[in-house]
Amino acid sequence: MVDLSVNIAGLKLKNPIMPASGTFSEDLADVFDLDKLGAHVTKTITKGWRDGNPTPRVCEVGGSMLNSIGIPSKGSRYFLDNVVPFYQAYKTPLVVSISGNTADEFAALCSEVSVDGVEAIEVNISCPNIEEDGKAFAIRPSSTYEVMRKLRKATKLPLWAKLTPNTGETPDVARAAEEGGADALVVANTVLSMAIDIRSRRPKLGNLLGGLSGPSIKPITLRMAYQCAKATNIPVIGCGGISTVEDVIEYLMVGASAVQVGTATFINPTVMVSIIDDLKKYLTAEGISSVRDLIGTIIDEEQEDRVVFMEAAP
Amino acid sequence: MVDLSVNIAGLKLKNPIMPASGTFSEDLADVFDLDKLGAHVTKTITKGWRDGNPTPRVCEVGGSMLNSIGIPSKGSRYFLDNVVPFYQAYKTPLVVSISGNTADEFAALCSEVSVDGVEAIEVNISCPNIEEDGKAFAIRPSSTYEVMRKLRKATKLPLWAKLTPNTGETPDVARAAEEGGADALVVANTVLSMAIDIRSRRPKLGNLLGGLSGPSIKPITLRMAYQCAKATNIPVIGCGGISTVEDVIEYLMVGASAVQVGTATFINPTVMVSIIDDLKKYLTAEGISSVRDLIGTIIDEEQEDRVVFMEAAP
Amino acid sequence: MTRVHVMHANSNRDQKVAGVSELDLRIKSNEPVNGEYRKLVLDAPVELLERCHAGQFFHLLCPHIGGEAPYLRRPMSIYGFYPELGELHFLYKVTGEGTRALGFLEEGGTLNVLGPLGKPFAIEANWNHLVLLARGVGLATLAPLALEARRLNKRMTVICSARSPELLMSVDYFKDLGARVITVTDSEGTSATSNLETIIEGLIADDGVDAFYTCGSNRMLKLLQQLGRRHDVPGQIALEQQMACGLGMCYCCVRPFQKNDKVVQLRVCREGPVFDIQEAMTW
Amino acid sequence: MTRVHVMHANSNRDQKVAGVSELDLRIKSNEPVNGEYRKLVLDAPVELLERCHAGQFFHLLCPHIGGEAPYLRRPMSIYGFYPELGELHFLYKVTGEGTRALGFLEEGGTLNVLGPLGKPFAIEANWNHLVLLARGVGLATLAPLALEARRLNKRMTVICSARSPELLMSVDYFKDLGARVITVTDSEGTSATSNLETIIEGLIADDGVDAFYTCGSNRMLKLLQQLGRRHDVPGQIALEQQMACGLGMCYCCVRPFQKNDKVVQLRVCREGPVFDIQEAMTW
Ligand SMILES: Cc1cc2nc3c(=O)[nH]c(=O)nc-3n(C[C@H](O)[C@H](O)[C@H](O)COP(=O)(O)OP(=O)(O)OC[C@H]3O[C@@H](n4cnc5c(N)ncnc54)[C@H](O)[C@@H]3O)c2cc1C
Ligand SMILES: Cc1cc2nc3c(=O)[nH]c(=O)nc-3n(C[C@H](O)[C@H](O)[C@H](O)COP(=O)(O)OP(=O)(O)OC[C@H]3O[C@@H](n4cnc5c(N)ncnc54)[C@H](O)[C@@H]3O)c2cc1C
Ligand SMILES: Cc1cc2nc3c(=O)[nH]c(=O)nc-3n(C[C@H](O)[C@H](O)[C@H](O)COP(=O)(O)O)c2cc1C
Ligand SMILES: Cc1cc2nc3c(=O)[nH]c(=O)nc-3n(C[C@H](O)[C@H](O)[C@H](O)COP(=O)(O)O)c2cc1C
Ligand code: FES
Ligand code: FES
Repeated sequence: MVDLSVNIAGLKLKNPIMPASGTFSEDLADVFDLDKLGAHVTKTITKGWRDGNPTPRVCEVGGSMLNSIGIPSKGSRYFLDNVVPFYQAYKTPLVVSISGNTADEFAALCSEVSVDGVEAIEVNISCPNIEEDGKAFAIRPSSTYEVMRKLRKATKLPLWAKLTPNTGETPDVARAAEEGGADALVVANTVLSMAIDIRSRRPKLGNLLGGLSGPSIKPITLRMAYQCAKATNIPVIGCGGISTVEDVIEYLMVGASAVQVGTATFINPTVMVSIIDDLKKYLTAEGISSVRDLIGTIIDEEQEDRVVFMEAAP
Repeated sequence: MVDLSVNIAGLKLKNPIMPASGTFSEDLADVFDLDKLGAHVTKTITKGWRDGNPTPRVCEVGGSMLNSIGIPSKGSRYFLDNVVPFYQAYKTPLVVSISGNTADEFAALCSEVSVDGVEAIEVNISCPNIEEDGKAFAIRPSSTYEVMRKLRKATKLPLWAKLTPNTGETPDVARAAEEGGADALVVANTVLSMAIDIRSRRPKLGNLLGGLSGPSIKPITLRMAYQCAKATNIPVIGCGGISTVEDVIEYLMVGASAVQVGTATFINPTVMVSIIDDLKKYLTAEGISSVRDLIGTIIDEEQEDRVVFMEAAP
Repeated sequence: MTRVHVMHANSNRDQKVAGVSELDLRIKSNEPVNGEYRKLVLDAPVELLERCHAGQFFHLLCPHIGGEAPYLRRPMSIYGFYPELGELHFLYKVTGEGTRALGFLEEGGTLNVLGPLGKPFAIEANWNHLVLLARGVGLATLAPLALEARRLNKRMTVICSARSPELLMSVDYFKDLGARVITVTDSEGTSATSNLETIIEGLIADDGVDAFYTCGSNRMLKLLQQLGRRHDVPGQIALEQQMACGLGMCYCCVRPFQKNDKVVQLRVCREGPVFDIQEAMTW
Repeated sequence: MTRVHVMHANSNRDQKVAGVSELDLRIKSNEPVNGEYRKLVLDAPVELLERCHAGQFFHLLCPHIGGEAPYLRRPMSIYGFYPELGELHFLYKVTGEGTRALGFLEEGGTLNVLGPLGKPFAIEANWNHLVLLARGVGLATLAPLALEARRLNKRMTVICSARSPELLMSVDYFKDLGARVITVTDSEGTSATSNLETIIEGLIADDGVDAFYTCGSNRMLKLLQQLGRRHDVPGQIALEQQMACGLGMCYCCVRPFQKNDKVVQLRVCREGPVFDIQEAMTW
């Protein structure tokens, strides 16, 4: 029997496959047994009620999608009373994704959701910081460090920092998150994008701009996962464009310890279950006894140095 | 007859379709009459000889490609003696793309290529600045401003600044380029990316990392073109993932005054000619007399404000 | 009041037996119905068909063929489900990339479907005369409701609206189920709201009407809301919204509803696609 | 020395008549040759075929079928060009996404081709005995050279190498062109470099050899470089490298070459695919 378990900053997962925030909910229990997953990751919540963005909230773009769901949220109270109990029926660890408009609000929510039944907190620092210039915390190393310091003080639970691809400074941001107290990095969120309908001359999303997810972003987020694994000593959880076991293996080889599957679940709601099966088959066929033996096994000695100074393609 | 001509900072182009740097050369004259194009844009050159990156220099990734050509260059002397004269046989304006490792070297080359027969200089500020921390000039507003100031002093020709998508600060960088003296913005270069071969466990590119181009990046660079058109008063030249006339129309509607076609020419070497024909047909069918009447016609009043504070997808 | 057939696929959250299936079904036929619509018939397991209810939908993974490459799934109402025949039917209009791709499907091939999804129509035990008001592809959604009503021995009046008489569909289908069918068309000038109002006021006066059912159209929604309030007739509407997951996870398919003086955003895929007619908001 | 057939498609830069065509050609046949190789025959205009030369290649836009979605074009040597028949032939090995997609092409369909591209083989007027050394799909590249040599009335010896006798291809093709054919295989233990060296040394001793032609293999390149230097026999090699544009624009297809004591990077698509055997560098 091959061993699929991985360890993310002290939290043992029975396998490295989990859903990406916002592409998973209790509703998926209608389709398969959620205890098959390595972890459960909730949609990002905020402290109070939020409506989310105007519709249309999604559109297709050449084999991938844009979304501008916003973060509709019923607030932390509803969440603690209804969502956390739902997941307590499962053995799989629950990871709660949270966000806030200011570092203090963010930290307050972080401590509020540090309750029994929650095993780790994913902090979505890819959201705009309205105290500064509206740029997401994770765009700059300085704001990343500051928000992580406050979040670190607010909880004893493992903190997973979710980074954004909308930055030119990925390794610096990753290091800032580590120094600020992150126990793991989730790499990454969606890429800021746009599409318009040339007939109506209107943006295809009600919110004008949205986030690109799906196969198109895999080369970008894979590169980030690689950079983050090199830049820090904390586990990296790869996320972006994963839809097959081959994609997962790529992320593991570049240094991710686990992965999140997002948009692919919309296309094929049982894809995470198939990936877990396929991963077992792959390891068996390759004669590898533990999935951990794949992590960071990329052969890159010759080229590694070059990357240190490479932040933009030529 | 519909009017396809556009004006880019004083330079009149007979149509808004031109090649993207590095995806075009004299060799394409074997396939069609290069005088059909709105402008000729050369591969980026550097002052001295450069070998470029190790092979493999390209790979496919789900309907798009990665490249790490590097900037192989025969140097400015060869360029002035051989390449410029080749294009003088054409009536189409010649735009020379240049780059440098330091702002001073960059500026020196800028003045060296400001010769008869060159109508504009595209400055590829998406390349690493080795004096600072190796990050591309166009990642930060400050380094963008500084290099543009030096370049501005080095030439009287129109300066087109080519931006990178590998930044979280597109509108700020665009403004910095404008303030530094750019006459137009080319938006944008490739997105830093990676792919690995899971069988060999090696990166698919000899250089480990490379730039993503082709359809996958269109939603990203279209968003940037929109942001740049809103943020500045200089013309924007859209670039990224264009392969059909619909793509061109999207870029024009969000505010670009012209576009560059890159990777699509590799798939279909006559694509720019077809796009010019299709653009004529589209305008005729829509009863629009000039292509200029498409520029910036996106209907976005309701949503425009929101974007000011939106730098990362949630 | 006892409600029948409101067995929401998700009603029992603890059950380990999944309520929603993802399956490759064999294509039995895929024929044009008239210029704009096609009927798709799939071979489906009885076990799946027995979980289907009128008003629910499937989320279809449209194939990559004929140069089309739709990415997201496409929601499609159940047009008919026949456990006896092992058949699942859809009626669709070719509008864009996804439905064009459906159009290329050939007998013997397969289609991946996800469902049944969403909340079905409800028919209260004490409702006896049902009025169904449908236009265009809305018929697809109301057809299985008529079948259900017939099984429950309800009286039905179906008002079919179309641009022109040639485009009227399913009239015989409804007649065969014992419904009274009234047809109205734009080309004959009979489909205007004022005329519909007259017709329905007549039905209420003659017969009494216990419930209205409709789908999609803003104009009809407004009319039925007014008539419903005026005569205290309840009703249900099936609504559409763009969908990504179809399961309730992504919150892209929300629409605003009026609930106790508050406007709330509900998911068409989960809280719908069938909603109370008075709670739905015109647009 | 006069060179024939070195009419590089790009030799005349000023010409407004394009030297490279992009065309949709009709597929005449696409049949397996043996387990690993297929032959693709396209209907091509005479005008195009008359511009083809041995050693050149086409850049093929492989279709999106059978679940394959190759993005870049794929370079493929001209295996045969027959202006008399209006036919263009390719011999390909199914290795990955692009060639798998080619495998799905059916008679009557079309394939978009770009070409002819690259620098062809040259046969100097005073070369009389040519030795062609080919293995596997390398035959595809050398086959039209043999045809050319035959037209020029040259003597030829073709050494065909393969893993096993069943996988030897085109032996009859070369024999029909009047070539002496020597076959060597791994399974018979005759394909080792040492044996090849003995065979070629024999040819030189018996007959004299005026030029070597080969493709792709590092081992053969080394051997022919040594023999060439030892006996002052010139030679040419067709090389492969991954390509994006195929036209010379992107510089992705470079390889290192030894030119006057300097190592230079040359584009396989433009300065090649045929190079001087002594300038090519082993890898
Ligand atoms: C619950 C439900 C049931 C439906 N039942 C039927 C039916 O029985 N028969 C039928 O013909 N149509 C039905 N529709 C509409 C059908 O889903 C759309 O016509 C179809 O998705 C269009 O896809 P396309 O790729 O052909 O068009 P495109 O316009 O290219 O689609 C682009 C995107 O918009 C979405 N979209 C476009 N129109 C609609 C729409 N009206 N509703 C929701 N999403 C849309 C598509 O799903 C896709 O994501 C239903 C919609 C919903 C929500
Ligand atoms: C000038 C030239 C002539 C050729 N002639 C022939 C021929 O006549 N018959 C034949 O079977 N093959 C020939 N090849 C090799 C052929 O191009 C590759 O086998 C083919 O591109 C593989 O594509 P794929 O998608 O099937 O494989 P994949 O391995 O999936 O291809 C992935 C990528 O690598 C590239 N690639 C893979 N192998 C090669 C290779 N050997 N050379 C160049 N690029 C490669 C592909 O083009 C593609 O971009 C030639 C190559 C060159 C450069
Ligand atoms: C509809 C949708 C909603 C999302 N909502 C959230 C969210 O609430 N919080 C968050 O951190 N990421 C959110 N994401 C981003 C995903 O978690 C993930 O980072 C991204 O989609 C990339 O992965 P993918 O390519 O596998 O989808 C959302 C993505 C989608 C498509
Ligand atoms: C092979 C290749 C080489 C490139 N070389 C350069 C270059 O030298 N200078 C530059 O500014 N951009 C270069 N680019 C980027 C393109 O000019 C363009 O910005 C990018 O490819 C996005 O456009 P596309 O999606 O249409 O290809 C190159 C792109 C490719 C694919
Ligand atoms: S479509 Fe995802 S919640 Fe309704
Ligand atoms: S393939 Fe582009 S230069 Fe050779």
